[in-house]
Amino acid sequence: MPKHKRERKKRIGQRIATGFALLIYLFIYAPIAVMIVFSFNDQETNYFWNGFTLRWYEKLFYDSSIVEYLWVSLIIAVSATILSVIIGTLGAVGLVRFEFKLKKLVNQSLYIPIVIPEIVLGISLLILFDFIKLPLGFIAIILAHVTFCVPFVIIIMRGRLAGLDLSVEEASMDLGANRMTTFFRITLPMLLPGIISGAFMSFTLSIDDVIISNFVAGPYSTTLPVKILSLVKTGLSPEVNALATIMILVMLFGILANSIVQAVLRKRASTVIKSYF
Amino acid sequence: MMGDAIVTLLDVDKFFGANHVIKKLNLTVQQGEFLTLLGPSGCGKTTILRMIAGFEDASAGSIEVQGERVEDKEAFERDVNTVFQSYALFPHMTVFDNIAYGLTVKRVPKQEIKERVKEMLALVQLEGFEGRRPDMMSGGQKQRVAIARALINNPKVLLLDEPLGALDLKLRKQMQLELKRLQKKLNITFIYVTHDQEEAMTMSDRIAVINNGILEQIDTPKEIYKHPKTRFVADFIGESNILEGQVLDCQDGLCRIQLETGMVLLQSPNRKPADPVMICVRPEVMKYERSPVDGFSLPGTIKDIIFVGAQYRTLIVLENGMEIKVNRVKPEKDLKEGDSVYLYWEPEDALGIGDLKQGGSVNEQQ
Amino acid sequence: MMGDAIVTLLDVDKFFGANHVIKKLNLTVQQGEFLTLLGPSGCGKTTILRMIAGFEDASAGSIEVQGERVEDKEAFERDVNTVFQSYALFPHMTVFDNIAYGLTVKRVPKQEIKERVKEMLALVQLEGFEGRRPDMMSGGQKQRVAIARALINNPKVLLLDEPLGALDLKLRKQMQLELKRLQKKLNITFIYVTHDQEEAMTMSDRIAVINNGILEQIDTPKEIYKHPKTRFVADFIGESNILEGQVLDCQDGLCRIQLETGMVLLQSPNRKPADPVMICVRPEVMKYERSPVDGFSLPGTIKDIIFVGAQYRTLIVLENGMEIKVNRVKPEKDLKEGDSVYLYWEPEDALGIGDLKQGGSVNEQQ
Amino acid sequence: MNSSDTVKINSRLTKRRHFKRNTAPALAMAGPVTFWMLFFVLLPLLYVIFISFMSRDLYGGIAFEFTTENYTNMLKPVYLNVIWQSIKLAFFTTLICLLIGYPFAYYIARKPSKVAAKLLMLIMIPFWTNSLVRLYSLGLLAAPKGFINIVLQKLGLISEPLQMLHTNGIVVVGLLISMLPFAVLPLYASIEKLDKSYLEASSDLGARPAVTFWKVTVPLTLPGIVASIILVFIPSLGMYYVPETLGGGKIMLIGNLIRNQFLVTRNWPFGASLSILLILITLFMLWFYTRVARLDELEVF
Amino acid sequence: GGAAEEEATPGELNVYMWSEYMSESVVQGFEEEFNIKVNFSYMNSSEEATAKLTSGGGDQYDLVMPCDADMTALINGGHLAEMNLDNIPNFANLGEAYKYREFDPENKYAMPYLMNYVYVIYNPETCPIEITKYQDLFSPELKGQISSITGIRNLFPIALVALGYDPNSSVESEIAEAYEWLKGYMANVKVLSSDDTEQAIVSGECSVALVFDGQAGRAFEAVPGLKVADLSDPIQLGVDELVIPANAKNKENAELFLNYLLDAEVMAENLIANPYTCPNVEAIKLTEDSYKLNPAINIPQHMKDNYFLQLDVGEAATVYDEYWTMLLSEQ
Ligand SMILES: Nc1ncnc2c1ncn2[C@@H]1O[C@H](COP(=O)(O)OP(=O)(O)OP(=O)(O)O)[C@@H](O)[C@H]1O
Ligand SMILES: Nc1ncnc2c1ncn2[C@@H]1O[C@H](COP(=O)(O)OP(=O)(O)OP(=O)(O)O)[C@@H](O)[C@H]1O
Ligand SMILES: [Mg+2]
Ligand SMILES: [Mg+2]
Repeated sequence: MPKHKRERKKRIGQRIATGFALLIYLFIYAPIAVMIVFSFNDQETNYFWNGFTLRWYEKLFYDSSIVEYLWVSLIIAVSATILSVIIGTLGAVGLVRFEFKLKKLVNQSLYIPIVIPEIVLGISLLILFDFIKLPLGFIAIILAHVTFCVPFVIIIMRGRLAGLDLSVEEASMDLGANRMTTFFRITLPMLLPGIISGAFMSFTLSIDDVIISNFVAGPYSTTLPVKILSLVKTGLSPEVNALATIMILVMLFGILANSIVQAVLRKRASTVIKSYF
Repeated sequence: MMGDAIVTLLDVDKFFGANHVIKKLNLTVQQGEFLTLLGPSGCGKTTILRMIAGFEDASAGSIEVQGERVEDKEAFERDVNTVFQSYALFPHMTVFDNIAYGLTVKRVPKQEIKERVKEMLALVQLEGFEGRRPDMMSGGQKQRVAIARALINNPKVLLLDEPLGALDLKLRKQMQLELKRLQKKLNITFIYVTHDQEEAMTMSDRIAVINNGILEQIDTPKEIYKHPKTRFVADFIGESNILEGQVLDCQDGLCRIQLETGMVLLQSPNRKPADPVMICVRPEVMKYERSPVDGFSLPGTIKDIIFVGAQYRTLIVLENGMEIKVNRVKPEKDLKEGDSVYLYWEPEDALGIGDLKQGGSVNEQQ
Repeated sequence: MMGDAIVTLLDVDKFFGANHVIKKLNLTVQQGEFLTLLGPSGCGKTTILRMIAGFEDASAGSIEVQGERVEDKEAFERDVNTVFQSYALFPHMTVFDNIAYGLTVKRVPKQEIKERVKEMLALVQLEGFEGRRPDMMSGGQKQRVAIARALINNPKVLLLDEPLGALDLKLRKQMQLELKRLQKKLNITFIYVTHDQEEAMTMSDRIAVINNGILEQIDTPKEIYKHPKTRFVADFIGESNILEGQVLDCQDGLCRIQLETGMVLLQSPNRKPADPVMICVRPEVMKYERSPVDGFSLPGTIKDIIFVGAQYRTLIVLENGMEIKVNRVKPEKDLKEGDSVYLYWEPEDALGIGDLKQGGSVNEQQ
Repeated sequence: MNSSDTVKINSRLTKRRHFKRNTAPALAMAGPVTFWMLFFVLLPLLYVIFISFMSRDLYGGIAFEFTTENYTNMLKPVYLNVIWQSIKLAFFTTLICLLIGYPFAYYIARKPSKVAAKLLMLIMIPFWTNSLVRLYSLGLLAAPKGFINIVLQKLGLISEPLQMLHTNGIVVVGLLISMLPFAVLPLYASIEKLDKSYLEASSDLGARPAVTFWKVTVPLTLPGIVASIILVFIPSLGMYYVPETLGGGKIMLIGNLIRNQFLVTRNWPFGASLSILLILITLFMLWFYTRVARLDELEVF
Repeated sequence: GGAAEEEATPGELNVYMWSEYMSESVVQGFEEEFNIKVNFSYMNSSEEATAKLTSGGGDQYDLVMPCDADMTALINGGHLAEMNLDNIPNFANLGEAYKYREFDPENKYAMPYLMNYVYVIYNPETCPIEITKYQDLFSPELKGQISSITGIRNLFPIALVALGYDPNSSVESEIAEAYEWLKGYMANVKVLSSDDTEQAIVSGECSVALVFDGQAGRAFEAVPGLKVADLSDPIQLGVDELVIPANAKNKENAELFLNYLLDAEVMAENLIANPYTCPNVEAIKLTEDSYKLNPAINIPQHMKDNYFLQLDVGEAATVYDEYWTMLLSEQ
């Protein structure tokens, strides 16, 4: 029992905050829990709980193309995220820092991919790719995803950049670091929380996209969400849940592996790196 | 010791919006010189340093560093380093990384960096702080990191904006000595901002006194102190009692001056009778007795005697209400508040403001 | 003038991680008192202020403000205001809004706020800056806004962390007077951090000297200066020459002390023969002659004479290589570097470190 | 070499340096995004604008005859109503996302950076499955024979299943869990940089936490708030699938209206013009928002 | 070309269609028999597939599966390749009603694959009335009891039929009447949904549902007591067509595949995994009882015969759209 009023108040405040956060997580995770539970449902279509089965996983296990869809989705999402974060981060800094003729136009055009319905963006990108003879498929999907991820990254980044004290950039250049070095060693670390947010956002948008992917996809570039949505149309089968569950597990596994690798690397490195994972 | 001009400001003006902050500034700094900028808060010292460093563009005029216009080179291409008034330490780096930064970007070998950072840490007395982040340090510690970070690069020109302001007296004195030693040893040109007048006096080759964006005087410390050109300089540098009067007559460099409260003497080059004159008498050379002395003396009353550490300050009020400060190492034991005294000084101790210094050399003023 | 204890620190410890920053600190500040914390950079002054303000929790011990434990009240509930070392001005507000903030949140009528902010702006000499944002101001200007922002609330306790550090000498003196005037007029308790010893000496009722988280001495400025309890205090406060020796004999409060380089005299309460003793002689009372004087004198050689503004500092090297500082208003005209001199002092001018002051009162040390 | 040559070389040198100093970095940083926006957004947009002035041919192709009919057409009360409904829903969504997202982002941002990154990832992970599957699962959860009802019935709290599915309540929850990251991520990025010393100063000056929040925290994190409003409001304008799947589907928003034009009615010109309208509404709102809220200086736009 | 040649360079066939809509064994059989690799991409909706074809995204594929309602637009827009019926002798296996249809009189473009009816199912235990015609759905007793499919081109024809008009009418006054009818219908509808319409009747939330037969099939499996309403009004039939995009690279392979699919035995096998209504009459003859007696497919013959198709309504589409928008935005 804490002794003092302020401390007690603080504790109570913290409990409320933690409780609130837990509630939010509960809200977000409840559907996921249901999704996972129903992936074991013994029913052709998910209506209610009808008993436990593993047959949906068995079915997917024998379907070799699942691995392919997963790979395609992940590679696309990761590439689109990396590209968007690079273009977006550079762009956000550039748009805040420099004055140039097209700046206003670019600034306003950022909102277009966010506001325009996916259908319209999908169709117009398809027409563009057709026009420039870019073969549909992998590359096209990545380009399309980058197109709608970049604005999100930039808007998040600008929220981060605004009012951020970047006088340390001057200090860096003063110490002989050129702009590039300054950007990588000073600006970037200070923007890191924005970059992380932007990356999460891009990855999420990309991994969840169906409509635009569908328009610019080619024969060998079916992503998992496209496959899932196509399945949904012929019945809400637990197989869909199983697929989505596998998808999330694979990604969780990836994160876990990544953090283990990083932990090992960090142990080896002598200097302390501010790591976010 | 000193060579050619290494920093030149020519007719520099600076506006922030409608705010005219620097006004037609001309300034030449010699290779290897230690130049101090002195002036009231907000007079433009930081702005001048920032323009020299190339972070701020002059609104008019030109600035050259090492013979090249600052606009033509990027900050990182020049051999100029800065100790920022607000430190501007990299918040995400440790003390070690902060100090090593300049060397790291120059790709100095790791081992050498380690050694030089160690040296620097010893210099600023922060051994053992290598692994700290700036937000875990005290104000003075941060300031020392900022100094070390700039100093480690052995730049040609070092700009220091109140680099010792957050340090205690003792440490400050030590750092002054170290800075001066390094400056001489490595022949670095220092452009230094400080509010500590003793610091300015002891360390500088020359002092530039700035007031409201205008260069009032630039000269050696002694000359600035002994021969202030303007009332502002006399008043701003050191403590002073400034008396206004008119010349009665002059003979052999000794003038009789009529003040409101009496006649006084001043050693000065000839002045025309009836000329207005301002006399500056430093508190440490002002004298007083219980009874009028030969020559001249101004009657006054002791208002207060304050202990200020190394000395006692006596405030004496003249008949016209003006307050005169007198500093003494020990208080006159038999004097107390309310006593009447007579003020006087040795004529050669009083300064006539604006008097040309003897054998004066040319300086940069317009 | 002073009343009851308003701030009490009892056996306070503070750790930052494994870092023991404040060590068993006991301190009582009286209502209406002007207490200055003095100590080297990083000794824990800011930490003490932050604990009193309630921003940092003590690791052990208790802190009471106005009779209530700081842990029991939120910062906003207490009548304590702070001038932060790093200013912490609200970057999104104008100078006016920054200064008015405390009154605004107390819902003081608009008109009154306007008037009081105007008064404050005049006090800190920033009239006309109402509409500026902090990032458009110089360091000293920001500092003044920080002062005004805290002062306008007329708090019971005001914590000031190097509040005048970025101001020039002249302005600093004016602000010192103003602060002191307000403190007396409004009977505010000031807990003040400064590195300017003259400031500490002239303004404080008492000075607490902190070293490395430990309270070394707390006393009036004069006592601290004249009767330092520890070598650290003697060395840290003012300039000093500290000589170590052994008592030969004492008679009527006059001791003969054997140093490495000779015998000297010290006025001191009786000490036992052969006791080790440290003598502190301030540079301004150290004397020297070309030939040995009566009583005692230490032979030395002039190493350097430096002009430091109001005075000349002469460095004299003793036979054992120790450097002695002597300050003079004017240099002895006929002395120059390399000359041999004999050092001496009036026995009553030398301080025996750790001597109990005459009629000493009880103080808070453990 | 004569002096005019030197001058020429000098000026060329100056120009090159000037290029190096300003143009090169600007090009390197803003170049890619400028190219991307011009090529992948504005170029296709030109096409959309172009067809918005064409008309539908008999079988749903594009007849290349200029007309402004598409724009006059959307002034019909039906369509204005759809637009109004969409704005209302987007506004509502933004409001709840912000109200819930801000304290949540604040909570995360005050954690040490490593923990914060993990907490952030925890919100994102659910979004790495298909959003539609998630919505259906939410539906299953809230269904009359769903988990919640069964538990409540087993506990004896209710006798009849609660009607949760196809109500506004579940739509709100659906919207919230679909859009929350869009609110939280920019807020986090902005709150993270909030310097604690300003909060201390405010508290020191006698401001209660609520006052500190409104007068210091909110203004200083305004860029993040603005970004999150943009990122929630704008996509919400076109978002129809949450109310459609959870709310019973009897809804027409600008998102499914445009979708219908492109896919069902195959009236691409009209769909294009509606898309242009959507863009114009967005730009107008942003303009209005910046002017009224005086956010011009924020560098967010 | 001979078989040897084919062995040397295995062919390829890119199909863009629904997922889980074609038996894997059938595909494998084709791949083995012709040494052609069939590569599937999956679509999300017929409309999107159509939009993709019309925007030039069809070159990638050799076979695409839009539905019959979109055929007119695709054919008139020139987005489809003509097929050579000579290469598809199994064409003969199709029921006469599904050949040479209005939108494709020479049957050059579209080959029907599987079909779906739209009809009403109900839960006899909870449904308060007997439903024999669309007008019955108007009954106030059904308030909030109907789960319905959605979409302009699904609901308007039903309304028009209910009113006795041509389901593909382009007369504005008739459409307006249909709109009024639908308004009344909507008052009883609780859930409008295109993908999981049957969910509400299975969960017991609704007692009546207007569904596709595929959805009905799933519902029957979960709740065996559900019944198909015996409607006297014509019911809607939708057909999933297989078409070859105009610039398809492997047109021959596509035709080969179409012919293979139309083989009665192959299709009969396919129907085991995909028990949907099928236009291949020869195949149906070969099917087992599990298919023939499937309650979702085995509906009264008079209903099966009394069907109507969605046809392109030309310029009236925009009229429909406006009324539809009005209908939904008023809810
Ligand atoms: N960004 C700015 N916009 C407008 N005015 C500014 C800006 N920066 C500085 N100023 C003004 O310019 C003047 C000079 O500022 P500067 O920082 O050079 O002063 P300083 O001499 O360094 O003062 P200090 O000793 O207080 O640091 C000040 O009056 C200040 O208010
Ligand atoms: N957050 C922190 N974590 C760890 N150590 C800290 C932290 N803050 C301060 N310290 C350490 O505590 C000691 C006291 O710091 P404090 O800021 O109180 O010093 P100070 O007396 O105010 O010094 P200065 O005169 O330089 O401002 C310093 O050695 C500092 O490095
Ligand atoms: Mg400054
Ligand atoms: Mg401090």
